[in-house]
Order: sequence, then structure tokens, then C-alpha cells
Amino acid sequence: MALKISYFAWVRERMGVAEEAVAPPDDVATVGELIDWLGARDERGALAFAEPQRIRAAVDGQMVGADAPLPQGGEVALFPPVTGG
Amino acid sequence: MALKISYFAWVRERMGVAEEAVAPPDDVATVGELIDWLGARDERGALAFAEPQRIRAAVDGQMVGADAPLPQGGEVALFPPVTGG
Amino acid sequence: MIRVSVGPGAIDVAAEYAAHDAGGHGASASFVGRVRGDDGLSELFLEHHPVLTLAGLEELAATAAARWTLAALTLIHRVGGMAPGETIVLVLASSAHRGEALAAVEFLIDRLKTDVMLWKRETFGDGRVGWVEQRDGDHERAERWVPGQ
Amino acid sequence: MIRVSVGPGAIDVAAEYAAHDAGGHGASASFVGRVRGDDGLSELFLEHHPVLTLAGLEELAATAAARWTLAALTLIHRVGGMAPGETIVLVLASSAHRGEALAAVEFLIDRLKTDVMLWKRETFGDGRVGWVEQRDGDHERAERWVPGQ
Repeated sequence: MALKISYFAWVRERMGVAEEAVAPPDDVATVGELIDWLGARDERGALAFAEPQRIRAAVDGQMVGADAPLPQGGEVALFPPVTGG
Repeated sequence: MALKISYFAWVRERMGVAEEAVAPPDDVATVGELIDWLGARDERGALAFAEPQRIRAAVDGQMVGADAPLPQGGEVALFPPVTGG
Repeated sequence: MIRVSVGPGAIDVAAEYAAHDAGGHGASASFVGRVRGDDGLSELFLEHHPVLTLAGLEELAATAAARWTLAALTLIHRVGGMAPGETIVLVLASSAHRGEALAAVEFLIDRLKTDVMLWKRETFGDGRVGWVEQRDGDHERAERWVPGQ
Repeated sequence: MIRVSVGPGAIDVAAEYAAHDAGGHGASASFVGRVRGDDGLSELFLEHHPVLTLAGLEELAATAAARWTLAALTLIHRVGGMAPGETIVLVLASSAHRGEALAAVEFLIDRLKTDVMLWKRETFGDGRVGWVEQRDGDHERAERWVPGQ
């Protein structure tokens, strides 16, 4: 599956990039599974996703939960809880 | 007794002047008595002071009641209740 | 800094705001009141007492400054004749914290509406002129209508 | 008129106020929030999501406009790097009646402080840099301190 992922705040800093294109294996079907896969993929992922319960997600501009399906060819945003204005 | 009186709002309009110097007789000793004397003095006074209980007063820049003594050579301001900002 | 002013000149909201902005305070809250053209009103005239009106405004400002922690407070009331849309009053409070600034502004505008030493005369397009009566609750009633002058 | 904006440009409070002033509405209430230089803070960086942050602000503005009778509402949030004293946020509401304008401003600034989709990073004069953690009540805590970059 081809996806574009964008990262924000300290997730972005730890991942070292603001966005990237990824192609996770077919058994990665939900947002939660994507986060787990990124956390296991490399060192920066392990740092950014060490506490998956602290990560929030949006798919194509809508906030979603961990069990949301990944969008075919769409965009996933991953970020920490917001800290207000 | 020599006094300077200033009038405000509709009291001023009915009196036809913003201020005047007056010399009431010696038995006019309080603000309330001054108001009564002005109300009896002429037609414009009768119009302005027809309802003395609606008149407020300040002596030398301080709000006072009807029984306040008149200030020798001082200033008395007479006006309706304020209507706020 | 406490600045209190009453006079016939137009209120320059931008200049007053710029003075607070220069302070860099964490929060500024403000209120601007303008003449409303309700019922065909063509002019609002505010009469004031040269000593008592300013003293009353200064006392209100001092009360707010004692009650809330304010870095700067500006209270300006215009008097004289004004057309609909013109600014009558500006309240501007700055503080390190938003709650203090907002509460001070709300307190001041509420007290200004009832306590300040001013008399209002309304002139309407059809020639009616009248002095506004003292408020009964939140309701203004015109005292009586006299011919225009 | 509802105007909502989010971006890195400096907020021109005077220009926004002038737009409301031109409307001649009876009352305008406003709130300006600025960066506080507490504890030697040298920069506040606000990160936003290009879609979600604006959508969240627009939803807040629509909620306020539905709840209070407003003639005009302006909500501007700055993002990116800011120095102490610079304006982060402007809320400006106009209405025929002061109560509506004041209540809308208070509602909006309270909700902005918690709900809006922004992440804050603080940099201090001594080189510490940290992302602010989600608020616990009204208390902000820095998540953790990492070396400056």
C-alpha cells in the first residue's frame, strides 16, 4: 500500500522529516498498525513512536482513532496531543 | 450670600444658562433651600425645579444631599440624575 | 500605567492599542462602544461635569487596578456631540494573564454604563430631541420629548 | 462577516480593528495574546497542521456566531517563530450589544487555549528547547528538555 505520511511537532523532529512516502506490507491495515510498523522500522521510528498511546492521527484531514483503516493512496498525519493556542 | 451656580443637562436648558452668580437671602442656608428658592424665583426656575426630588447637587466638586450647607463664596452644581456612559 | 481621559476629541483606538502593544504584556482585552443609530437617531450628545466626571472615571480605574493585577489600563470617554458609528468609550486593560484583563474590562464597562457622571441627549432625524432618563434596570427610556432646538 | 486566518505573518491589530470600526457596530470587544518572556524564553514556535488548524478555528468561529448575535467576528492565529512581546492571537467580536461581543470573545479565547490544533515549542536564552505538553487543567508543563538545535 502506498501512503504519504506527515509528521508534526516532536514526532516530526524525531523522524527527521516533515513528510515521506511509505509502502508498508499488506498486513498493515489500520492507523494503529501503521504506528507500530513505523516504531519497529528503524531507530528514528523507535524514538518517535516509543509511546504509541501518545500519538494522535488524522486521515485526509479528519481526526481518526487507531482502528481507522489506512486510506489507499491517501494521507496520514501523525502528531502528539495538541497544546493549544 | 454670594454663590456661583452651574446647571447641567435639562436643568441647564430650562434655566437658559450654564452658570450664574446669585445672592439668595440669608434664610436660604442649605442646598435644598437654594433649589426651592430658585424654583420660586422666576418662570425658568419653576420649570427647571418643578420636581425638586429629581435634582442632584454637588458643592465644590463633591456630591451632597439637600441638607448640605451652602458654601460661602463657593460653587453649587445642580443637575438631573446621571444617565451613564 | 493608568490613563484616564474625558473630552470632546475623537478616540484614537489604534494609538491607544499601540501604547499597550509596546508594553508587550501577555494579554490585552478591550471594549469599544459606539453610538447606535437606532430609531433614526442622528446625534447623541453627552454632557459632563468638568470635575466630577473625570473624578468618577479615575475612581473606577483605581478600583479595577486594585482588584485585578493589571500592567496597563486605559479608560477614555468622549463627550459632546457624536454621530452614529462614532466611538464613545474605550476600555483597554493589559495584564500578564488573560483572565485579569478580561475581567477588568467587563467590570469597567458595566460600571461605566451606570455609574459615570454623564447625561445623554438624543436627537432624531424627525426633529425629536430628548434627554435620556436614568436607567431602570437595563432599559433606557427617554424622559420626555421636547421640540428640536 | 466572519474572518478566520492562520499563518506566519505578523498580526496587524489596528487594521483588523479598523475593519470592525468601519461597520459602526454598537460594541466591539477584543482580546490580544502576546508571547510572554517568562523564565528567559527567547522564542516561541507554534507548529500547525495546514488543514486541521484552520478547520478548527473556523469551527470555533462558527460556533460563536451561532451562539451569539454578532455583526462581525475576526479570529487570527499566528504560527511559526515568535519573540516575546509579539502578538500570537487576536479575537475581535462586534455586535449591537456589549454583552454579546464580550461573551463571544471570552468563549473564543478560552476554547482557543485548549482546543485549537497547535503545538508549542519553547526556546530559552540558556539553550534549552522543549515542546510544551498537553495542558493538565490550567497548568502547562514542558514535556522534556532536549538540547538546543
